[in-house]
Amino acid sequence: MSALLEVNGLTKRFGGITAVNNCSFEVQEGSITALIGPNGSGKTTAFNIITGYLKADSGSITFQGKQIAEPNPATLYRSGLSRTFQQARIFPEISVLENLIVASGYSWKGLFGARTTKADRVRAGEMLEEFKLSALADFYASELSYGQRKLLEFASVLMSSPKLVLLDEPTAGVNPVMIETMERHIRARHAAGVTFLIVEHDMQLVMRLCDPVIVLDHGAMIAKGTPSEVQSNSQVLDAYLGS
Amino acid sequence: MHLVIQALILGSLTGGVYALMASGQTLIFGIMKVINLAQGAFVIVASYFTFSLFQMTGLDPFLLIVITTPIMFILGAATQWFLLRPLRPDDAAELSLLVTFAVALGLEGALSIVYKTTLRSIMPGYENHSWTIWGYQVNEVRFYAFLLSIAMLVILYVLLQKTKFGRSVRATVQNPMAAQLLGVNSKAVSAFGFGLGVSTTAAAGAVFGLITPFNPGSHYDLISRLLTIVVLGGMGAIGGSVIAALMMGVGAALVSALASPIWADFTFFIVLLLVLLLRPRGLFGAKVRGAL
Amino acid sequence: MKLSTSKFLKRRSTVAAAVALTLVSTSLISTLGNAASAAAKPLTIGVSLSLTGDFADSGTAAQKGYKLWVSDVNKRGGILGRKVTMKVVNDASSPDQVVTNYTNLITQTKVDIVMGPFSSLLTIPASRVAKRYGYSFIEPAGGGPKVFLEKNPNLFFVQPAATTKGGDVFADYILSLPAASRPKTAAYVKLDDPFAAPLADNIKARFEAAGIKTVYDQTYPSETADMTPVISGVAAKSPDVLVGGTQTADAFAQVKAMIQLKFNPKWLYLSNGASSPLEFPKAIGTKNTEGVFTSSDWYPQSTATGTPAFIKSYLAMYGGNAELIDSTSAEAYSAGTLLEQVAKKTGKIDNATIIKTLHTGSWPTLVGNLSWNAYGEPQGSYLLTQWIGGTLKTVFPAKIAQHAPVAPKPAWVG
Amino acid sequence: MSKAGIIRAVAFFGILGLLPLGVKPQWVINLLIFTLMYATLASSWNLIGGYAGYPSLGHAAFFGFGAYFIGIIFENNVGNGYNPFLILPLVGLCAGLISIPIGYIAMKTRKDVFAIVTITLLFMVQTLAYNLRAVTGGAQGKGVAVPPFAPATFGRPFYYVMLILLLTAMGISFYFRRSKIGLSLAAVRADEDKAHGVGIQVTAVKIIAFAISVGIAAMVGGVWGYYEGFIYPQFAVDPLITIGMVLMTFLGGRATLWGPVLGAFILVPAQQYFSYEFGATQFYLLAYAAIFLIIMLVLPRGILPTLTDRIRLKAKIAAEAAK
Repeated sequence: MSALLEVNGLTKRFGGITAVNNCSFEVQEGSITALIGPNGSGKTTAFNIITGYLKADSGSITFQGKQIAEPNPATLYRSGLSRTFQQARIFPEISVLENLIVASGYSWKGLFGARTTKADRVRAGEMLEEFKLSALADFYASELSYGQRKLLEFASVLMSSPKLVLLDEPTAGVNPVMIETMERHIRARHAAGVTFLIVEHDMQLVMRLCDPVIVLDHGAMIAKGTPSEVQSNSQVLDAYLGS
Repeated sequence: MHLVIQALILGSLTGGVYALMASGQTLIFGIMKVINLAQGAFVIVASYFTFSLFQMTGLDPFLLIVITTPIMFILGAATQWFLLRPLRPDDAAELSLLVTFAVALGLEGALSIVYKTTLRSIMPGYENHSWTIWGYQVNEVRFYAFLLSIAMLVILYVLLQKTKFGRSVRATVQNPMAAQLLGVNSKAVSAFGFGLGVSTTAAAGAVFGLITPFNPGSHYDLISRLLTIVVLGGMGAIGGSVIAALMMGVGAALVSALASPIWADFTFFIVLLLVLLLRPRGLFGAKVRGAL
Repeated sequence: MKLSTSKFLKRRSTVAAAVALTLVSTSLISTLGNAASAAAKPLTIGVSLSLTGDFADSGTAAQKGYKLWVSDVNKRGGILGRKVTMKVVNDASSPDQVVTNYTNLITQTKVDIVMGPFSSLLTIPASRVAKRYGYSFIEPAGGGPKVFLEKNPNLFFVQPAATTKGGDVFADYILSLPAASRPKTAAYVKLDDPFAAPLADNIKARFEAAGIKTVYDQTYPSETADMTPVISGVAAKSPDVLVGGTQTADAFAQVKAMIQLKFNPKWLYLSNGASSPLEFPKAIGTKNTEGVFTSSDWYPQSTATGTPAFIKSYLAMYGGNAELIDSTSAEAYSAGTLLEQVAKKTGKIDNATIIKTLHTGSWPTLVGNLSWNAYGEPQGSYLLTQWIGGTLKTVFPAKIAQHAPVAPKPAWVG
Repeated sequence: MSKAGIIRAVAFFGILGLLPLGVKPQWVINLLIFTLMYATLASSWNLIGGYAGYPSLGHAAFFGFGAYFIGIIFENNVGNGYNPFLILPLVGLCAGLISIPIGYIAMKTRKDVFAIVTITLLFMVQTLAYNLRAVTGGAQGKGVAVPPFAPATFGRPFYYVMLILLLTAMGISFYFRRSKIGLSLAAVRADEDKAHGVGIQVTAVKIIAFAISVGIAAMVGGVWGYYEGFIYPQFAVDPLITIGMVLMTFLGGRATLWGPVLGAFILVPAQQYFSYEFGATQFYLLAYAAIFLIIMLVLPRGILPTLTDRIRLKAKIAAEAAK
């Protein structure tokens, strides 16, 4: 296994607060890596930097062996790095089907072409099938439940056939059944060769699903290892319980 | 050199007047994310109130601010409650632009029915007095306005930083949903905040009526300036808008006196565009925690 | 408020009366089947005025003048025995609406005659519509150079001269002074609009030719609310004479700035705004008006034919006092009297006759004896007036002056 | 295109196309010219303001650009008759090209700031129109060559050109809806950050929408300048023109094909008629403001979306009842 994503010495300050502090870690190809840490430990900030939403003050990011000079969300997405958001960001005023098509990373030629081509509908239809959302295809996304929105967002970022998917709390705020569903979909896609980097607060899920687990505190990595290693790490316990 | 210094004095004093108007505008934007296109019209309404009250009572226009401030507060709060509150939250930002523009038109229409379009001035007798200091002219009314705008800023600062209301406002600004969960009545806060923002026009209107002849249509010129000040200062940053207002006043005065008045506003617009290009948040629109 | 409502009602009732009268007369005609009845058909005149929007002030003043004339002419038995009715529509100071209004007046309402709009900026688009349909276009407002460059033979401007020549009489006066007591230096502060700036430029050309040095010359845009920076620039040059090419609010703002900056030129001429007997003292205080020069075509003390009668019937209709009558009302009234005179002279009232007839001879009106060149530019001149003792007085030309010019200008009262 | 849609479009443009042949009075044609003008402006505004959700308040700057373009070239009877119409595509192209850098800068800001930046642009262009006297004639204004059309059918050429421009604007609007440009714009309108995150060419589609939108506005401005005959800076670059297109789009329904047209066909005749018949009272402004407020409060999304929502809701209820 080689590193699909390498983060080196990443630092980001907001005013006086250092959100990410000289942080380095890597995500091995084919892994489901978890990124955990207490609230405010810099996980989401790290996500935002990796996916080009924020500019780091210093540090470098390498994806698929190439250093990303000017991180830009759209270019990264097209080159195989997808992400979801904590709050399940979907496009409420277009249909569920179109939510998938719009995320298919179409070319310039495609941009001027039909809103939904037959090929689009087939591909998006398959994805909906996989996520059991076919019945909702023509609903406005705004008509979906929160859990369904999370599924839809996950499904949509797979439309570009990504190598690496960053999931920001995929199961936050959804019911236990939906957590299982989500887990099943992650596993299925993992089996199909997708690498995952997951920020998650549900420790049971992390323990079941992920290896390795990276722990951040105050914007820096404090531990890395298998779930059980991390669980027994005293520094991690301190971070969660103390200070 | 004399001319440059005189222009600096004139510009800062004028800037002070605009700062007074813009502080309320900024407050409203800070609290509700509403760009209030009616702020200029409210200033003119206050000018007319002051004008009429002065005609009736003969009291000093600056004293009348005590009477007009609550009136403007009620007008503002009512506008928010009846016209802005019912808007759907997802497109409230866009719609409020149009609603406040309609309010501006309505106020203009109402004023032109009551007062006609004749230009008026508030003339207590000292409106054009100036002190001569080392050969420089300092206009009294503008100087008072300058002091008034500083006082207003201090009051706003205290209100926002030191009172319970202020904490609710700041909570609402930062996270409306969370504030609501914590028991802040964000609807009331919004109405109160809008009223507060509009109530600053009472003082601004009195000053405006003293320094410039006005009619119901005068708000168009005001609003374009207020908007640029608020944007330049950083939307929602009251301190920033004061500095922006001073920049505009001084810049316009210098360009007018030394170069040509036809390019005065243009220069300011260029500055605005450059600032937005380099710093889309405006000069002071950094990650400010409160409205100040 | 009260005033405007009652005025509104009054207007409604006149319209209602006119409508009723039209109905009665047409039904009479149709029942009698009288062929000669064409003469009894009312003469309808269409006018679009800016009753709302930026130009609403002069628009409403013009409306008063037009309405007064209609009432007066009907008292005199109408034009050639035809009762005169006037359709006044609002263009809300919009150029689109003014085109619509004149198109509607001519092709929908089918009025017999149209007269000009207020403001001046709407004159050219309106005059083009009138010309297209062969209508005469007597207009009391648009007197800028571009109006006459339109080369529209149907157009007649009802003021003594092109607006931009309004200041020539001030130049005449200054240059009539003995060389020793003439100003040596001059400043020009001009509003950027089609009339004010060229007017000041005309004065400047005359002054420079006579050796009066230009020490300051700037144009300011119409949204300039604060004139103090500009006036501080003027004051720094301390010119003997200040020529303000002004419109309305800016004239007041200039004066306020001069008072605040304690700058008092020996001669102060303001082209417009200062000529308003009502607004100028209200805006700057009566005491501060003393000694300000301006030019006028009509004012209550004017000696032009018909002025006393005009004032009398104006006061009977609108109340108030003579000092408060806007010259715009007199200009609009004069436009109407021209029609009367054409009808009287030729016995006909149609557009071709109006155009042909007005191109010859001289026509007495409230704003002086008018005659026009081929494209409607009047060939007379304005009067120089000055604020003396709280009212406007003619001070030049000397032969019709009511008072000698007061110079140097007294100090500001503050 | 659905069958009903085709019928609607053919009927609408068919009737409007044949109308001048039957209806002679010039006042009707004149009224329709202004109505078509605003329908086109609103439709073009909708491309950026509706589909992309970027409320431009600066469109009148480009409208004025078009008016001056025509005014300057055809000042002294250079070319006559139909020539000004023939160079309209050039006017649109120039405006579109100029708008690319402007749009790039302006759309770096948030949507509410964008509104202010664009209105600033409008005032800057107005200032330029006043001050570049050698080119624009400044405050003196600029006369355009008198169109040599017969008085009895004077408005007809203008009418047809406006109709063609409306057809163009609506055609592009329809194309947007049916292409991925419209889909991308819908995503940008809803959540621009997220749109970036799913690989949409956000900047490009925004600029395309802006450039086409203002290009059409400029062409309309050109026709307006020729029709009006005389151009002053404050009328050609007038915030009220922008407000007009925004209001009509909001009334009919943003981000819909027919909404802006519907808005214009309601508001323009109403405005011109009321101004002509009742405008002599000062209540005009108050009434205008009241209509404005009622639209915003009662139909915040505009007439068409409110109607389609109702229909959709009914269908849904019916479907559920059927279950």
